[in-house]
Amino acid sequence: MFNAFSHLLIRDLRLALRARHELANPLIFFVLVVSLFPLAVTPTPELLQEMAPGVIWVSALLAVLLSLDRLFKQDYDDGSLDQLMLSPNPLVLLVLAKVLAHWLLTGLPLVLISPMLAVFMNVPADTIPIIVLSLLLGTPVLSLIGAIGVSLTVAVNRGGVLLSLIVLPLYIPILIFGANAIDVAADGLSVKGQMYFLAAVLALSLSLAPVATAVALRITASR
Amino acid sequence: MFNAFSHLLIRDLRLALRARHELANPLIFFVLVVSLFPLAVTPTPELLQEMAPGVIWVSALLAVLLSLDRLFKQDYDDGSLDQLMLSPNPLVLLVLAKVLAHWLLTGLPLVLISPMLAVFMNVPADTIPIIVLSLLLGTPVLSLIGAIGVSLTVAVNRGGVLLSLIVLPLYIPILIFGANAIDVAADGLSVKGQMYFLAAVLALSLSLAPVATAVALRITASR
Amino acid sequence: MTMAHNMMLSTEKLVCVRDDRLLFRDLDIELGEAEVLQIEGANGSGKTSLLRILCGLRQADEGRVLWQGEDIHRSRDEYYSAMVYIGHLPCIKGDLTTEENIRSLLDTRSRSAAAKEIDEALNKVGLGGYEDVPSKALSSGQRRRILLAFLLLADASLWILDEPLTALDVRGVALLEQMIVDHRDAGGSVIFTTHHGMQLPCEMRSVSLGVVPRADLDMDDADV
Amino acid sequence: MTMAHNMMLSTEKLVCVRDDRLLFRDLDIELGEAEVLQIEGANGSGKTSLLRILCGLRQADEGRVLWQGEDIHRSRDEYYSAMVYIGHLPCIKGDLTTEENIRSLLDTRSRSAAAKEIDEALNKVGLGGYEDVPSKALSSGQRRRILLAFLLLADASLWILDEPLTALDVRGVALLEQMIVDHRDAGGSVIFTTHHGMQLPCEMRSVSLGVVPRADLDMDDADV
Amino acid sequence: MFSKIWKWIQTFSSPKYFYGTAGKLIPWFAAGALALTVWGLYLGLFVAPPDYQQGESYRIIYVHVPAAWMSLFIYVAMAVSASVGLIWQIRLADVIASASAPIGAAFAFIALVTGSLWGKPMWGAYWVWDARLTSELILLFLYFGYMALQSAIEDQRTADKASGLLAIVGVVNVPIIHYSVEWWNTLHQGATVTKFDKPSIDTSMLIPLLLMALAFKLFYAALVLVRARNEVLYRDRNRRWVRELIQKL
Ligand code: HEM
Ligand SMILES: Nc1ncnc2c1ncn2[C@@H]1O[C@H](COP(=O)(O)OP(=O)(O)OP(=O)(O)O)[C@@H](O)[C@H]1O
Ligand SMILES: Nc1ncnc2c1ncn2[C@@H]1O[C@H](COP(=O)(O)OP(=O)(O)OP(=O)(O)O)[C@@H](O)[C@H]1O
Ligand SMILES: [Mg+2]
Ligand SMILES: [Mg+2]
Repeated sequence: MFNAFSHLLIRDLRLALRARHELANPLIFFVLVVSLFPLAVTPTPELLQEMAPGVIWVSALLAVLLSLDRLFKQDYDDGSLDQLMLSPNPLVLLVLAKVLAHWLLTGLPLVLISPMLAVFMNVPADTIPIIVLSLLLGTPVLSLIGAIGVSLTVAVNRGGVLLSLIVLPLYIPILIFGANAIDVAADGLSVKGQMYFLAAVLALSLSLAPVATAVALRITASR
Repeated sequence: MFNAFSHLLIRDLRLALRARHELANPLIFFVLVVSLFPLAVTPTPELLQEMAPGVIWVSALLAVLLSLDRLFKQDYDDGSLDQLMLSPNPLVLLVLAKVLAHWLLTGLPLVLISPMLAVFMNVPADTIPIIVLSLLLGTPVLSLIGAIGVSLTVAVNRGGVLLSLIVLPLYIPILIFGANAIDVAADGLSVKGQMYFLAAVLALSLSLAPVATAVALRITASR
Repeated sequence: MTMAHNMMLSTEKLVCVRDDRLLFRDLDIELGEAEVLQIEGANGSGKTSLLRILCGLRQADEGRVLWQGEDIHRSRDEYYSAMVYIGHLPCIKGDLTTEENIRSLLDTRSRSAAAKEIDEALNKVGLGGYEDVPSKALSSGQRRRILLAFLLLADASLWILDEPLTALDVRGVALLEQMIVDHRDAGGSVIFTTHHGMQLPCEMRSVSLGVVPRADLDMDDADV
Repeated sequence: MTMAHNMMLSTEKLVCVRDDRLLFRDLDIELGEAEVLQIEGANGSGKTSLLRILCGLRQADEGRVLWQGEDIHRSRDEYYSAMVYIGHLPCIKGDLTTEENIRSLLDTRSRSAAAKEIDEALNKVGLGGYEDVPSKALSSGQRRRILLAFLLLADASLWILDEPLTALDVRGVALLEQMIVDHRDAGGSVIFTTHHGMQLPCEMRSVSLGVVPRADLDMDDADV
Repeated sequence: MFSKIWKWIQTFSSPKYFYGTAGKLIPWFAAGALALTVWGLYLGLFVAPPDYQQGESYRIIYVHVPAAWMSLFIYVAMAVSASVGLIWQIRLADVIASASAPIGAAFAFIALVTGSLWGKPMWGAYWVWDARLTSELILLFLYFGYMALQSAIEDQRTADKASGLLAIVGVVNVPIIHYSVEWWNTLHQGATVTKFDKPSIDTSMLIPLLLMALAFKLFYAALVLVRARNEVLYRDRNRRWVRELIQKL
């Protein structure tokens, strides 16, 4: 059973490494979107700094959102998803493997590059660890919740924007707490509360979201 | 020949109307993204107002970007694009019809709803016409340049983020001038220069982009 | 129906309705060990829908599918360990090589295979030498042959095949026919659909799905 | 090669290389009026690639395709007015109805058809009564039949068909065979591929593509 | 006359001929680049006087400025050779274009890194949203787009043509981007007044700068030929001339 998990994880990582151009894409998208903002406003250091938490979090959220397709869409289109659902292994486990692969390929790189973007946005150096930590706790939740959304929309042609409609409202609590943590940290206050909240949401969605995703897959894949 | 243009335009509009959920999607995405920002920063009225041009323009740009797939992807996947390329009518004309349909379905709705969002973001009332005008001139360019990008990536599996990598840098001048016009107008200055620039870019891309798109389609669709 | 065989798959009063059209009603199928069953029917008669119901991928509008006497939704594990389904779709990742594709298909069935076994299977289906070619560089028929190799290695007692002859050339067709016969001789069973007559040198039953005309939409009995 | 007919499509020393494999070299095809040509070859021999080159959708690595003696890239308008290509892909929009699908396919050829004509064609291909059904609710064979109706209405003198029998049931196959014979009798020509023997009660030529083995890769003569 | 030139282009652009000729040229370019670098660095680091405002830190200029120039130059070169490839179907031109992209991207990256290292002492920040900085960043993204497209498309011929078209579209956009970014910054004299005016440079500083610029050009020439040779060899790996070449080894 653990084999089924690791084999699927490895397959997904390998597929991503094969399509190398695709590997870096969410990252580049993240960087690009963050740098659009200074171009669109008068980039005074204060304004940038005030916008930074919002811009970084919203961009991370959008980058994850856009990469969600990667989770199930192709498997659905080429019939591999049927094969996964006909597997004697528990579907929840397979879902978890796919979500983990997704986070390793999108969320984690965003976390790693965020310090550079923070410098771009004029964020004071001592706030940067908070940015990293909030993204580290938040991005897995984005993948987990996103998985539910994709599994519901995978059968819909061109469901891209439908997906964002379903998923974005669910992302809002994470966005608020994540961005707020950065904001508060920049003012020199404690961010324990925000971090506990993010950690709690992570634990909750880690236990519930894969089940919901598996159920959703069984429903939508019955074409 | 004009028939070929109008028939294709009507077909695309009809297809969009059939998939009604999809019709409203770029619009809803636009509204959602714009409203993420006040959630992610401490929304003092001044900060909102300062951020407004950037947020509105970046969100519009992302909404168009996400809907670009609609232009050729499905036609490519189901083989309709092959049939279009085997049409005795000039491909440039067909491209133009598809781009026009795309703009009517995504750009135009964004233009129409922008006043509401401006009010959300605390933009002074007399700046609102400038927002509308800048989007009216700018969004068609987004569709036209986007068409080149999609036609180059249409054959690439999961090319979504690749597309943004190609297209976003090309969007930057429009972003700068569009957002800048709003900013300047809010300061009570004249925005003639910005508007001329946007109009000039529109004229330029109207004449060049369809040709480039047609060439790109002939290149990439030869599977 | 010979009761000499052990019963493998059976259905009870299956009903399928799509888009207001009754495709079939009260369908009872029984399939024993070492039996081959062809589902016949014109275009649109519901063959694909039926096979997907038999797999448990689609919910029947009424009735049940039983594996060795038990509802497949209850005995999912045993059923899925014993069954392979190959549908219209390729199930092939263009970015993986032929061998990797087979391996990841086998993984879904928790089967692993030695490199030698895979080589043999590939040789058998005419893909020898293509082990390390990314599948996107294969023609449509070559891709279908990967699935045949998977079938050989999957070690399943029940095969459910939807239009397996698609894209296969004459030699491919002969190969598949032989595979089915061998599988049957080894005690396995097969359910398949095809529009292109297969010549199976073995006993074979068939079930026909009739087209219920569009106008004739009295679905009251099928209390959907 | 009978020179009695007017020459329609011909090729000059076509070469096609895919992924380092030479698929064919110096291929010369000639097709006159009222001729039917089958492209034969095993899976992966390059039939699809050849047909796409003949349409001008793919660039040949070398050589030219001529329509009535002129390079198709130069005489694109006349060529495309006279030719229809139907490939592996459905070209069907699930959200459009059967009739709308046919109309928009005809639009690409700048052809319009009266409702009566379309009805007739649909009846002929066995889709009578499905005019207003969205195509996503059709089975795979029914979708292919929409293309047959399009073919009937397209008013083209050259048909290029890649595996046209895919998903068609027995009656569908008979129908297509009849369509080809009728088209030929009316002076049209057809190029097609199929793995499932067609029984055409008319004269027919065929060209075979052989598989160039993977190892044998000397491409110098094909000076690509 | 014209046909003679055409003939010459065709011979030169045949992979085999190119492989040989380029092999002979590379050592000269490389040696020239090395010599000029040594000379330029010597003059720049030891002979030129320290800047009266910036002290010694300004010496990074000898890497920064030539790298920035090269990043622009290479983009234009790439677009030109891509259009040659697209219009006259000369495969070698496509090879040169795709061999240039990573080099150009590397120069853009170097310009960004050296610039921001320099920026820290100058402006107290690694990054400000200055017009020139911003357009260099966008240029880097244009390179990334080209490279991503090139590697995303499987079929070599299609990849060449598609990314070539992108390079051409990009080069049409480079001036537009450049001027819009410039105008954007001058329209708004924000708080980041970056004194980035052309420093009226002393000849003793100018000469090493020009030497370094020339050295970078030669370095690019050598590197692009090396990369193009590899690429040609790889693409023709099944051709007789390559196999004969391998057999000789
Ligand atoms: C990340 C930061 C930087 C970037 C991306 C950058 C980019 C560039 C570019 C693209 C050019 C070539 C412009 C042209 O020829 O049109 C250039 C030239 C130059 N840069 Fe930078 N730069 C950066 C930081 C700096 C800093 C901190 C200084 C020192 C104050 C500096 C001094 C110069 C000088 C003196 C030139 C030559 C000016 C000329 O050719 O007119 N740069 N830089
Ligand atoms: N996208 C591709 N990239 C690279 N090579 C390809 C691609 N598609 C096909 N090929 C190669 O080209 C060869 C010919 O493919 P093609 O699809 O033309 O064959 P075919 O004769 O139509 O086969 P089939 O009967 O299976 O449809 C195959 O051997 C395959 O290896
Ligand atoms: N997605 C769908 N939504 C609604 N109805 C559908 C859908 N797919 C198929 N149908 C309807 O169900 C019927 C049966 O379809 P199915 O695909 O099971 O037929 P089939 O026997 O496999 O036909 P074929 O031989 O053409 O493959 C068809 O008549 C079609 O009208
Ligand atoms: Mg079917
Ligand atoms: Mg084929």
